[in-house]
Amino acid sequence: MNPQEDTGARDGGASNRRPGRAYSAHFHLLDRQVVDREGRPVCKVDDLELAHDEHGRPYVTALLAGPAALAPRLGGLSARWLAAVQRRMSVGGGGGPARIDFGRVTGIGPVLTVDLPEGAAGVHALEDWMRDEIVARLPGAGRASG
Amino acid sequence: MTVRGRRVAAVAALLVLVPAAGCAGPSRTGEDYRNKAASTAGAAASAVNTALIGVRAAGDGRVTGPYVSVLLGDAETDLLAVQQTFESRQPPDEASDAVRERLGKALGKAADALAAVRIAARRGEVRELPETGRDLPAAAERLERLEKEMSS
Amino acid sequence: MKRLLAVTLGVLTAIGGFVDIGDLVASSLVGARFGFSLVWVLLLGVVGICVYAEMAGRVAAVAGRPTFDLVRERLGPRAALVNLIGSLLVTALTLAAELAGVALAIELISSVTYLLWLPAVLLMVWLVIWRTRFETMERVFGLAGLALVVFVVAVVGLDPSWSGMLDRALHPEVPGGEGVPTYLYYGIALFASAMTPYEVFFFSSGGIEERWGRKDLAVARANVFVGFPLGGLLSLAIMAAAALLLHPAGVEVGNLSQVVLPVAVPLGKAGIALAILGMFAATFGAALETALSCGYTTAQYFGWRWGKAVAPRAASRFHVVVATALVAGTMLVLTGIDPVKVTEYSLVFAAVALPLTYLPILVVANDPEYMGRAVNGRLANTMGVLYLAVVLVAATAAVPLMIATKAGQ
Amino acid sequence: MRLADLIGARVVDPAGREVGHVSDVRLVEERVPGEDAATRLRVDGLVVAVRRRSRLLAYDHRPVRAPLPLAFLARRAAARARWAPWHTVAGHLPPAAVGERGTVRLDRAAADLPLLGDVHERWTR
Repeated sequence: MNPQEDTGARDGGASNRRPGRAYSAHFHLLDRQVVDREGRPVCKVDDLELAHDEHGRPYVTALLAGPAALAPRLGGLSARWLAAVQRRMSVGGGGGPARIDFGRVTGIGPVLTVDLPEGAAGVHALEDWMRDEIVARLPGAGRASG
Repeated sequence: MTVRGRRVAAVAALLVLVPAAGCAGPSRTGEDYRNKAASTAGAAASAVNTALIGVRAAGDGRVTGPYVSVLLGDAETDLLAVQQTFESRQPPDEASDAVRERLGKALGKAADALAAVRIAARRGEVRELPETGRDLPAAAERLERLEKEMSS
Repeated sequence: MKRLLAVTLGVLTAIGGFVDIGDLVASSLVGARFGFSLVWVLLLGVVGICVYAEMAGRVAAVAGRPTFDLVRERLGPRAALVNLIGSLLVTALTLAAELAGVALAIELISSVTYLLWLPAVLLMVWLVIWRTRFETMERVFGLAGLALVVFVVAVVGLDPSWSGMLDRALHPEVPGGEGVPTYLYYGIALFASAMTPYEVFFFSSGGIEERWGRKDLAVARANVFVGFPLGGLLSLAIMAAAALLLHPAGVEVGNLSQVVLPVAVPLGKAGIALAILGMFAATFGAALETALSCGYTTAQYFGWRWGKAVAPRAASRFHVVVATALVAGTMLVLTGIDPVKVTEYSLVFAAVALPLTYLPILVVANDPEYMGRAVNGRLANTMGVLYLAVVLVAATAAVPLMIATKAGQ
Repeated sequence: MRLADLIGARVVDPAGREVGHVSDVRLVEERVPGEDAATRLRVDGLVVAVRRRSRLLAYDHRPVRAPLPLAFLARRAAARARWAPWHTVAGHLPPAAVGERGTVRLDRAAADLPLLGDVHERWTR
């Protein structure tokens, strides 16, 4: 993936989140691509987890990803169907959505940049399962064809 | 179900139903049967003319063996398919019987001519194809005449 | 020299991708059946794909975002999911037709039935995706696809009256014995063959694979305004050759072997060999693009890692989706369904799915928050909105016309 | 609680009448009490719209100017939308089941909320 031109992953760790900057949930946050420090895709912002502060005002505590997070936002039949499939298909990890603490988000721009601890890139059990069960077994899986 | 959900289901149903609408429907009146006969003659003429162009090019040494045998094989398959569909159609009245009889004969002759050139091509007798396919021009004209007559 | 290579790279992609089995069959079929009276639709489609691809390429270069990534962002997960399923169906259907096209091309050389070649074709396509470099893939199949220029030579070879051709193209009228609905149905099929969504998925994702940035805007534009019109010229040549030879003879095109006939007659064996090589390369290149597009759209919807620049281990889900699409496409063709009919259906459904991906790109290309100063200019917007109308009309009319004409009988 | 509970939720006024639905949520970065550098995103308020509409043109957080016909659509669709700062929200209930819509209760009538159009100019995003 190519690194971003302007904010976000461009300046690596330094966060571009300043007090006072405002965002639209639909435009700037939900369904945006989440990338790690090197600009590699991690997941999409399927939903955000909120908690209440001392004045009762909600603030964002975590970024949620995966079918369990996406299901409620599909609405209607497809929501219940996807949630049901996800519960039965969830490989380990107890069926809840994958969660990334919002404190790790260092950049909100064309993409959301997160500062993930090394090796935690496998946010989804599905990616790991497919890598170990199918792809890794094929010859040449380790080398990028470019 | 939300409004959007119902709309999505409707589109999905439409996508499934559509191919089914494409199969051959029954012909009710004599006139409808004549139209079907005309389009059958047209499709058959198209297959014979394809073979005719291929055979003439073979005579001038312009085509490779494998290519012309596939061309003639495809043309024959198309003709047999059209012939089979037409003959399986029930003629609604006596007048249609005459139509079926004349077109049936023309289709039969065309099928024989096409089979002859396809067999020769598959044996590699490419240069002799114009000779083997000498009945093709007549078969093509007969079908085109029938097509014009039945669609008027 | 490096600059020139960068330009030919994209240009060759456009040719290899532009003249796929859908274009080959649709152009030849329409030329044989309607002569020159649908040439205007082909030109409409070529200008349309230029407008659409230029916007998508600019968005990829400036905002660094491939097409389907933005489709979910702009339409929301629900509408984008419907769009994803629709696009996947259409692209998988096209992939099946492309695989059949490759096998049919080999059949023309070997006269062994195409069904036997399919497993080998499936393996070849997968191996190329799994191992060869992105640039090599484009150059080999784009360059070989250029062999289709033999159709232009064939048109000259049939020494037509150029003024007559021009006159019939400029004054289109429905030939006798053809209903207007059938004429319009094939018009939409031809338009869809020129403006197929998967090309833009591939083109914008390819831009990201090749790491286009703002400085590559010129390269992106060169690819669009040289590659796609050249692809359009080839389609036009295929149509003209069929109109000159097959239309007068009353031949209706239903097989790939008939598409080659107008080259065989004037140019003989050498012409046939070049035409078959060109068709093989164009359909093989298109099979690669459609298979990769299935992977790109799904990965970009769910936010997975994707692309050939990444080791397969690190993009497992992307590669599993591509492999599944390939196997599904092959299975569909192995059922013995007529590949030409599959092509026609894929074109009609592509026309229906087109607005769902065109509209988000038009909106994003106008949004300063994504594009900064590189937003649509006045011309780009005028053409963009004009084609929004054309695309919506084609999408709404496609299925009713298909039912009315029983898929063009 | 999740953002999905707010997005699309039914909005009712103190008398219980439905006045629209939540079309967008606006969040603002604020300093975390007790830490100097860290910031967190707090919900600043909700955009309450009347007609169900797609978010394609994204006119909830800024005016949309081009391309012309779509900009016209955007202006018309956003005409009667209102801005409900969080302090005007009396309470909110999550959806009863997955995929259903939540409910947000305002502490005043919808007419007392400022129009979205006026608020756009103030947001200097």
